[in-house]
Amino acid sequence: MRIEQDVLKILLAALLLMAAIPWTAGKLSSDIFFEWPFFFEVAIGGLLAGVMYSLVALGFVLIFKASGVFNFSQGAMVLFSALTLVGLNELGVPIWLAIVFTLAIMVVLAVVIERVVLRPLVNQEHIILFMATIGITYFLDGFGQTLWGSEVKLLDLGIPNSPGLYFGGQILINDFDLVAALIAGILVISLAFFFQYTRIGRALRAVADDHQAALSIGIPLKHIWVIVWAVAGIVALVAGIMWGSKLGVQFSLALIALKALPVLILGGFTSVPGAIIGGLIIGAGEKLAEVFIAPMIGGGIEDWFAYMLALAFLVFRPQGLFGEKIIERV
Amino acid sequence: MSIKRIKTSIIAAAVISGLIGASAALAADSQFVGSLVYRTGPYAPGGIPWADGFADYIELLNARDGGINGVKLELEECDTAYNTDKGVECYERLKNKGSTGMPAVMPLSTGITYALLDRVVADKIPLITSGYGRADAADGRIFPYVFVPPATYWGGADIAINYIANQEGGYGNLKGKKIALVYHDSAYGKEPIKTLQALASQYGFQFSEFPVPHPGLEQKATWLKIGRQLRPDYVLMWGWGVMNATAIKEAAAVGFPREKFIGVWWSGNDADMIPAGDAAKGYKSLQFNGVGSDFGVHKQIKSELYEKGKGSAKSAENTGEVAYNRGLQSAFILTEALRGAMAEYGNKPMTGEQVAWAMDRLDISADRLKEVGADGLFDPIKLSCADHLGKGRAKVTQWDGSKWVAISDWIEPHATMLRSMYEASAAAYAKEKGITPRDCK
Amino acid sequence: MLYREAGEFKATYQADQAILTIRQDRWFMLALMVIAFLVIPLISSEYWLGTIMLPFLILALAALGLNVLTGYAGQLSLGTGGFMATGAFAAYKLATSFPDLHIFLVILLAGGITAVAGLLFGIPSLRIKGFYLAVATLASQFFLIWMFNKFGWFTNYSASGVISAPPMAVIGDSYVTGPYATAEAKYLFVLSIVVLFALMTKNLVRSNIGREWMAVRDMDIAAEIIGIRMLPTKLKAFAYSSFLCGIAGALWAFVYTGSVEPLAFDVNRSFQILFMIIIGGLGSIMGAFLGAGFIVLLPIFLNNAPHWIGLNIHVDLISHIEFMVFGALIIFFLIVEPHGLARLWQLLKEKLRLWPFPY
Amino acid sequence: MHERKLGDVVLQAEGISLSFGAMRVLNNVSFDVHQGEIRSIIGPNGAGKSSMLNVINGVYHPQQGSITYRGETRQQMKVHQAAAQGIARTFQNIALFKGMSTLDNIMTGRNLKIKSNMLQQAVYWGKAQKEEIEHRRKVEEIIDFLEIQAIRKTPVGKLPYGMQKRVELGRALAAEPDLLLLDEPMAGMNVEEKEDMCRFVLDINDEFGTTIILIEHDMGVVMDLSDRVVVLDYGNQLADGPPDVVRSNQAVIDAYLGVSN
Repeated sequence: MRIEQDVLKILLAALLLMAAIPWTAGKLSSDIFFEWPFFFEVAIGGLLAGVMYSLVALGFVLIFKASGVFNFSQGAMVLFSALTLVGLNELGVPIWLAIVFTLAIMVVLAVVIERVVLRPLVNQEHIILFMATIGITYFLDGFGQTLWGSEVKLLDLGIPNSPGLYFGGQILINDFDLVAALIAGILVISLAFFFQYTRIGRALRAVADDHQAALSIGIPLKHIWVIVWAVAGIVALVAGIMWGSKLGVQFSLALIALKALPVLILGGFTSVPGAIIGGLIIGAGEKLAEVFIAPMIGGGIEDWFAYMLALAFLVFRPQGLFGEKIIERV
Repeated sequence: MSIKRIKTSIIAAAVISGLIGASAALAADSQFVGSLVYRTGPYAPGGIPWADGFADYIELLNARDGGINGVKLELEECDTAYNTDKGVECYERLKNKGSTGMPAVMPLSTGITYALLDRVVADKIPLITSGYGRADAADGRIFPYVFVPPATYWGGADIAINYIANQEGGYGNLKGKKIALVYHDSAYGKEPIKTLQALASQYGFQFSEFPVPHPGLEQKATWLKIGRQLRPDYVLMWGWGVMNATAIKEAAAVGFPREKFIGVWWSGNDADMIPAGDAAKGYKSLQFNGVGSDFGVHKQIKSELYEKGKGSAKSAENTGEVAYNRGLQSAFILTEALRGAMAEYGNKPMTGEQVAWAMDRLDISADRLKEVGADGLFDPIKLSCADHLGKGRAKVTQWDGSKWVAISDWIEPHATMLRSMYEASAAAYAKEKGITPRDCK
Repeated sequence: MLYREAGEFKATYQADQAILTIRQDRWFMLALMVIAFLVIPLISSEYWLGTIMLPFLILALAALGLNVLTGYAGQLSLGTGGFMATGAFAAYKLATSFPDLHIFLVILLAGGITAVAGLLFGIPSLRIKGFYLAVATLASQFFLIWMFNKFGWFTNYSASGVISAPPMAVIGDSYVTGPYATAEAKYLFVLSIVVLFALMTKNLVRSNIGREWMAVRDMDIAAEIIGIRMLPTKLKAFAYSSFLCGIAGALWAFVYTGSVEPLAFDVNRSFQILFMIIIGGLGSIMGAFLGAGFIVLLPIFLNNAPHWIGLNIHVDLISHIEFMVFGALIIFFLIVEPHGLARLWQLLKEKLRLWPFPY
Repeated sequence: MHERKLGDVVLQAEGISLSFGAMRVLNNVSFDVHQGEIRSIIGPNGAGKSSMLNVINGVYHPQQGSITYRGETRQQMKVHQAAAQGIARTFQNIALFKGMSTLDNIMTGRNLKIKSNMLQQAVYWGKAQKEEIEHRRKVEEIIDFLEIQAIRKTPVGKLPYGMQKRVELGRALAAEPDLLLLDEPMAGMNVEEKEDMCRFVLDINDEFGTTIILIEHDMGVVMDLSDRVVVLDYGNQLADGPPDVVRSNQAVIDAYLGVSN
């Protein structure tokens, strides 16, 4: 990946501001408690949370990159996969087998979505496909709950949730967050390998770059769509497992899509690394803001701050940090 | 789209409207009971047991006594999914059903409660909000159709501080203590703030607020501030849905002792503790009803309903959940009001207005509670025209890893202070809405 | 045979530029108005007027507003809920600060205040486009809701942050807000406002400003080259759109529910309105109404339907089925006609025009 | 080839150089355009012809050089400035407003001449309506002129290519421009369509006295219509002069035949 110069400049400026603003705030206001170890503790906590956002954003990126569809149903897919996994597990299927079954179900789901929804709508405008994925969202929400019920379910993978002190006992990091970040990291790296070194992965990239070209070298679009939706389904399952063991498997899981959107615009809709770096920036940014800026204006700013942060980046890079440049010609 | 298809749909519409007329004629001399529930949607885990408890109590009366005084109860649920739009629709759909309409509405949601405030006055249907809604509706002079027994948020906040004072060896020892409030950043979550501020200035503890944006999936920053920076002596929580479990987990993640973490009743559902797992052990919560299923009423429900396969919940084991007991309590309050109304107006289905009359005089005594097998499960309630709340007491309970255990007796809030706060707030509302307080002499 | 334009000739450009050029359309519209203003209030139950027609009309107005911005001017927005909240809170502040202000003025001014907010949040649209803009407008959505929630001034320092409408009358004691307003009065009041602004919007979109908006939507560079300035044109769309959304929000808070908390206008509301205009038809006045009908009425219908046909299904299952059928129907309609119900309606009319001789 | 007396210089491009990053698109191009002239720019694909038009109406901003239009010299034009000063254009790849009808597309071309404000338009009574009818009359003249009465209310997205080109010309004419930039108005047309289009171009020039800058690949058309021709090749100006002079220029012949020099 080649990073453009101005992207680097923006990133550097952002990093600098992220440290400078809390520091100044601490100097200016007595409400705000600033110490470097605490700052790093918040920043690291934010980065780890950001990885969890990336996990959801990644699903969006995969589908948008290969088919230009803004998949509103990614959140519903996260919920559906987690519900299926826990539901199967409750029926007595051992967890590893339940994961295998759920993977298979997500692939079947991808095939069905391609046949029933996407194929009849091929070549329609983006907003129409977007709306169709909203239809999928409603359907999956209803379907998943019909099958598995609306009660909250515990998903315990045995990951410890205990505070650990690092760097001479100065900085507290939660073990669960570390493990989650590790798993997300592994997923991202394997996806990167998938795109770089497998035939299908290269084909997917070809489609993303140029639909016509991809068709001309003999890759049927419908296969591509099935594959990306299946991969996005698998990513959804991983996100569902991680978020599900954090929050419990319940309807609210579908709401995490809203946390992924600022990540998506910041990183760019079409970039896998963008989703990761976007997640890190949003995660760290919103936590730092909540801790070091919010006390001055009343708190609870995390949500809109993430969007404002993304918006600020867009003013400099309208296509997101790593998104493809939109070139307009006449 | 063909003409034929349109024709079919017109016929279908005609058939359906015919059926509506038919079904409306069915209900004869039974008492209609409408129940707004949320068995679906993001908050369903807490809504399902409530709905089950409510339904079970109504069905218990039908199965055991043939209804109330021979008037059979006809229950109809409407699913709001905790969505205000749907809730209003449900209310309007149900309010005229049966021969006398809905006798009272329990919307189970702050949003729906607010949306119905004007409507219930026009429809003369009592709005009973047990442990939620507008605290100042305790002033029955200004809110003739709103009832808030057995407890309000303001009272809840006061009770929590009372409990903390008790733990610390008296109100005098609160001075200099740090107490934080983590709340759902909405109308509901903000309710206790004024009370806590008033108490803080009175007893000299340091009070800080931590809003969590809806829906509260992410609270890392909040808990780093609380657990690593402020390090308060106690944390109170006004949380909702998924926010509760997340808060408890994050509290564990920053090592804040769960024993010093006290939630309001809506942060004390069994469903909230499940996803938190081990982290929830030791966490405390206020409850305005008793916990567990070792009460007479539960035994009757089990024998009359579950053993005959008629129970509403998945299994009889679910009947002890706190949300279930809350549902029981709401049904109990409603049916007691119906009894009161029937004593005045005769044994037939009651209208909302008649039930409101009875609610103004509701008197659930300790003896009555013993009679129905709910001694210790519910607190006695006595309402009047001016007082729509009652004593407003609650208990403190603690999660032992698998169930709630009561760790205090009923705690009574500062009645005089709160009453003057209710009256001031209600008066402001009355001024804004141009309401003339009714005469309660 | 009944619906045709043959034999109708227009001698003036004025006649040709009328909103409804075909005589039967004019009759249809007249009939629709008679039904809406006279028949419905006479025959409908309170449930229909107060619970179905009111939210339908108010949300249709918001959809109309969003359709100006998204359907006509091509600027995708998810800030609708925030703007509705702005309208609601502005109306509340106006009504409580100036108790003598007439309700119509309160609502109009609330719309005006919202227009200013829309103008501010419209500025980034100059650089940001498409889905990026949509997600960026979420910033305004979350910010506005947070702001109304956070600062007591907006709610006159009420403990819960809930605002409730004082009783207000159009004339004399015909109240349209508060507990003593009848469903009929509320309905007629809202209907009049909605019809008025639908007509105004129709006028705008068939005038120069409407053509400028569509030009920006269809090809912004070409629009600029023929002399359309991007900033004012886009900002006018943002302002007018938020004006309508603000009015809808004020009506929602004052006339429909009476009391609201900011969360009534959360991001789900924004999505709901966006769904309406996509399903109804982007860039169509009719589409806003059809879409609002689909999104508001269909779930209610689906939820009631099992009951009507005598099926005794558990409420949670009904809700789940409602979700599934609703989702499936969205997909079905998109496949049948991707350009929305309004286009379907138009195709139907075209068929009818030729019927019964299709050639 | 027709001989005419030409008016004063209305547009003068001086030493225009334009590059995108490392890619040089225009290199020191200079030419002038006289009042009432049909001025052609020709050259192989990628010669920078469209870029030159984009510089004239302000879509591209050249790094060097200046443009003098109606006596005002600027380093670069601004898009709306160009439009306001009477420069209109058509596009190589049709840039119509696809969702609008023919009539609305052409009406949009008159946007700068409409004076009523938003409120008046919302009420659609009095001034706004009067104005609308007035402009409609003018637009109908253009529709008659271009012989597209039958497609008046058709959405332009549904029109065949040749018709779309005409509508686009109509939209440009609606602005009653002093200077009309036509970017390959006949590309992809059959012979009859080209003849029609040539007739329109000549009529516009004759009847309205509009100055025209034309980009065209069909040499026959160029030689017939133009008063003077500029030849570009890879951004460089190869020749400038009347058609027959340009035709015999060795550099031009080489460029077109692909001889490297």
